[in-house]
Amino acid sequence: MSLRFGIAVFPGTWSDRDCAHAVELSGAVAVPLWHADRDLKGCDVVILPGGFAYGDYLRTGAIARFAPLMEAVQEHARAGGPVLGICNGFQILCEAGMLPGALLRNASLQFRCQPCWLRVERASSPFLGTLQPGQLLQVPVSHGEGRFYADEETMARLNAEGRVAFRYTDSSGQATAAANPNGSLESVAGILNERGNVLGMMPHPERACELLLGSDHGLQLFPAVLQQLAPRSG
Amino acid sequence: MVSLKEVVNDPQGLVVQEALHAVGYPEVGGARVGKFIRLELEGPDQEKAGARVEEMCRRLLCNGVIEDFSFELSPV
Amino acid sequence: MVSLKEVVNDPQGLVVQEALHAVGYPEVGGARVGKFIRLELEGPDQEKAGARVEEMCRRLLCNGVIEDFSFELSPV
Amino acid sequence: MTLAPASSPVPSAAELRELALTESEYQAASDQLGRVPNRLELGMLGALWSEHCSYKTSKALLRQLPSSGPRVVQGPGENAGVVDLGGDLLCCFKIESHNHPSAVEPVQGAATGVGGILRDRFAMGARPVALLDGIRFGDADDLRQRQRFARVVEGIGWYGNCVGVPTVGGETYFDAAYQHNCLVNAMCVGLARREQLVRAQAAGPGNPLLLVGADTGRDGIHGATFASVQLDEAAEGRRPAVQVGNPFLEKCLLEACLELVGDPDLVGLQDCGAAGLTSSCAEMAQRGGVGLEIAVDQVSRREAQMTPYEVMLSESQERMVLVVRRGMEGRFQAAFRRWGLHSDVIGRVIEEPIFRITDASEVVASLPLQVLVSGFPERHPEASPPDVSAILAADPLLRTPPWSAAEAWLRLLASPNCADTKWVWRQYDHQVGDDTVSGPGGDAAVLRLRGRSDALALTVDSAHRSAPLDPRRATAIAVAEAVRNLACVGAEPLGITNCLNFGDPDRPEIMWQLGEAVAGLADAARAMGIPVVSGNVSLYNQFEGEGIPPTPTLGVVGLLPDLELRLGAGFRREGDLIGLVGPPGAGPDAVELGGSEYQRLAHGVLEGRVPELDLEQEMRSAAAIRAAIEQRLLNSAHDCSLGGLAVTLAESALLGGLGAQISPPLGPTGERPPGWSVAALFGESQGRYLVSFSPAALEEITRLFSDHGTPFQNLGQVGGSVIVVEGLAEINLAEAKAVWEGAIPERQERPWSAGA
Ligand SMILES: Nc1ncnc2c1ncn2[C@@H]1O[C@H](COP(=O)(O)OP(=O)(O)O)[C@@H](O)[C@H]1O
Ligand SMILES: [Mg+2]
Repeated sequence: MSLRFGIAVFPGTWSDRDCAHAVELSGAVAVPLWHADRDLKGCDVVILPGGFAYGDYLRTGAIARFAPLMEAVQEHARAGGPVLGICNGFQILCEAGMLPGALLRNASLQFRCQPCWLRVERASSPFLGTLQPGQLLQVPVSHGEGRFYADEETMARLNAEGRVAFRYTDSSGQATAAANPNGSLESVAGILNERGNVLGMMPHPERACELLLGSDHGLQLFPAVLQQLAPRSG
Repeated sequence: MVSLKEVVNDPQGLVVQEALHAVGYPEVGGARVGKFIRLELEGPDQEKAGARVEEMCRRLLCNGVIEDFSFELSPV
Repeated sequence: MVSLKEVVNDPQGLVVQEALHAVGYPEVGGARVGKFIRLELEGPDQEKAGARVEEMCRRLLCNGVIEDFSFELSPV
Repeated sequence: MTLAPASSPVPSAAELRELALTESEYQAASDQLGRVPNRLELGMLGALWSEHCSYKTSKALLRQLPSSGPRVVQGPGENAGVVDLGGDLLCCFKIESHNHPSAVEPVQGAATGVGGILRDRFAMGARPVALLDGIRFGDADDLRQRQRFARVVEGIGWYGNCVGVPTVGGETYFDAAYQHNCLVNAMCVGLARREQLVRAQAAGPGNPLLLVGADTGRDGIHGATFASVQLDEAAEGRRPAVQVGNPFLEKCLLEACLELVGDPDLVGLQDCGAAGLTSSCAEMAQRGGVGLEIAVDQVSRREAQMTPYEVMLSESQERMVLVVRRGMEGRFQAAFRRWGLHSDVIGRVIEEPIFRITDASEVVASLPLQVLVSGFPERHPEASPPDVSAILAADPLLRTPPWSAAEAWLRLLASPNCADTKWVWRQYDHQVGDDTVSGPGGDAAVLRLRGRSDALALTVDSAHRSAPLDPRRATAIAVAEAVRNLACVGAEPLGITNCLNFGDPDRPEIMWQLGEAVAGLADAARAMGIPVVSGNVSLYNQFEGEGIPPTPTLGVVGLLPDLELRLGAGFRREGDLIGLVGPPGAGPDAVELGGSEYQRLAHGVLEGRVPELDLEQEMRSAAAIRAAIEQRLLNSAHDCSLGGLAVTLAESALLGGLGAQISPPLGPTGERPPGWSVAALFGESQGRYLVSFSPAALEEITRLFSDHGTPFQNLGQVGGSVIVVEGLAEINLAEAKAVWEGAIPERQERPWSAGA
């Protein structure tokens, strides 16, 4: 049986379709999960996709975390189930306390939609299964509030525990200021929770699943989960 | 303090109000969201400072088309 | 009133400061931009209202990782 | 039923002016009604009879436009034009202006412009799949213009980004002539299955009318009339409360409405745009040949104590009206509630073709729809051409060039009109939806169509700068340029939408411009066989007597037969040959500098003959380019537009990151006039493309173009670190890149103190 990826839909979510497309390209089944339902419909993996849930007027992700669906997502994560937050999903995970830190307005004060290079920093997480540390991925960003911030202590822990999943770099793998699209602390593009089953990232891997659209590097995040979970889910 | 004029639609306020209702604060009868700008000013003269801040608000900080402002001075 | 913690970079504040300098207000030594939220509450009890608002701020209106808040109550 | 006429004395001239009604129009309304309209009725008439809603000044002209064709499903008249893409898929598109609101409040004005055009799309049952924008400002070095530009871009980006519709292309232009009247045109393209298409009409007496979305506030009252007067100091006072957009609400409306299309109980759907409830409801009823009764007290308000007048004329954003089958309203309301949307039953369809408004059961307005929607007297203001013969006769070549050719070349690349616009579109989400195969920055955007091998191509283009001298030809040039832009990616045009941005039509020369521009659009569209399926007119772009240059802006949708064959504008391979397709240029010396960007930059004037345009040749050339692409003979194609051959060559080099060397394509027939070299480099002769291809394909390509009756010559080769037009000028690729990429960001990041 194919793996089921649940894709959360909040009012204001817009990359749900793109995520479903990516999931299907990777051979899994995409299942929409409505924000008001406290039900994961038997999904193995949950994706919190990009968008502007509830308009993001107060703070990105601030309101979405109260959605009934999020209770189920938290439970799923507590039980070790994989959760991937992309863009707005990352913001929601931070607001919900499922990941540390916060995402602030881009240092440029402008929305940025552009291709980025990501350097894989750590490889042992269901999502990063087949990726190797140091590997470079070309994946676009598209956000106005993606500047990762955490206090010193938290940042030190993230580094010490190898929980930074990706950093923004240039095409040669150097984490320069010019390659950092939003001014994130230490060029952080994505982080993991302690167990490694919750990944939040600002870039959009679902937009990088076909060469036709510029890059297929993002696709590796979807089958990576498949490989990790396939034996478990039989 | 810069806030949207009363007659102007305030989507942020609407969403905040709805969210507060949703998470259990039915007593909230209205919400409006504005900007709060804190300036540090040098110079001893309170009165002159007030006039200058007023001018800054008019010229730059407040978009008179949709926003009103108010301010307070407090010495540090 | 919700504002970014002092330790958090506030590019918007910097832009405001630079702009104020540029248009002739060199006395501005610093600027920080925050949010100002006005809520209308129903219910007579000032003290209880204070506790509720504090809770709203903690739970929803303010993100403790990056922001601080303060509030005032005034009867209408 | 009687209305209280006592409260309706004949309005003063000032009151009428506020409603943008003339005394004769007031008279016409009274005659048709057989009584004087009351204040509310007058307000409704003023809104619907405004140019913005009625097209009373432009209607007669617009009839000339060819609007039919084998693929046309819906021509002008509905919310948007619709063309058939085959296989049950329809494409709906329209471009609209939001110039006046953007001048008053750039972020919100631009944002709500995008919001409006998006609603137009899903009101038809189509999912919006792409946005494009055409924006124009004054002097790019002026602080206020830079700020306005930044804020308009922010507004367009904010709305589209929040709703999750990609902004895939557009046009950005600066000229001091737009100092007081910025232009903000937004185009939206939607896709629908044929059976999903919803008509914006009311039908079935007794059926309820629902209003869904935002509560109604005092925003934008008189917005339609405001858009139909010129901006001046007096207009400041009449300024309607600015509309603040709520893209989140729009996104919910969009999804909710699209869930409901195809529902057999949905009778009609319409967005509330200009003139709010009044125009959306009246137009729905008129199209359905029925009447409507609205209980204005049933409309949820944002503010207390709103009058029926304010409710009926409010332009609060993010609202939709729909007519559903009687008894089904609860089901529809529940569907909206699921998306967090509030709706009210505000009225019902009635048999008699009357628009009746009640407040607490009392009739407060009652107007025959015939009068309200189409009773306005058409206006035919006098048109007369300005005398431009001396300007046309001036020889631009006689002016002494202020710069060397190489310096001029770099200065052109640094002009924000030719420069890289990445600063703009990196603020737009141009990828959401996962269908943007070629986004902004090329000649036309390319969007894939899921499950099909063909693809959509989209472009926005405006009239040539010489439009004040010859609006007819300048507009036809815009059509030809759009066709070239589509051809460069391999696409054939399917349909045109247009936005006519002009000054005050009561000035004879402006009325002449309007007439000529429409004629030029009609000429070109007819000659090239492209139907004009939708459009919008924005008049009164005028400030203290000064009108903008005539600026018809076109959005053109094309179809690329095979996505795999799509081509880009950048050179691809070192060693490829570079060819010029199309006639080298017109005139005795085959150089045309009149109205060029070079002329604007170097001399700040507009003079000389308008570039020649040969529509027959344009057709042949475009077909030849498409055929060459189809046969996989080309590695790049880019049309020569702003900045002429030299800028086109540099753009292909910069986009590909490869240098190039060509010889000038043309020689003078006799003695070289003084400015010959700049004209050869920067003249904007029409009908030309610069292509690159493998040397092995030369013979076949030469034959192909010859078979298509299209001039073709091999000019040079791709490669190296310089860009050279032999004997005329040479620039360094790296230096060109720095100025071209830096032009807009450098201006926009300039400190405030370096202002005007
Ligand atoms: N305001 C804008 N919004 C989006 N894209 C833009 C904008 N301005 C320019 N562009 C992009 O830059 C490209 C080049 O613009 P332009 O020089 O006008 O092209 P062309 O001469 O081929 O019509 C456009 O095709 C478009 O994709
Ligand atoms: Mg072009």
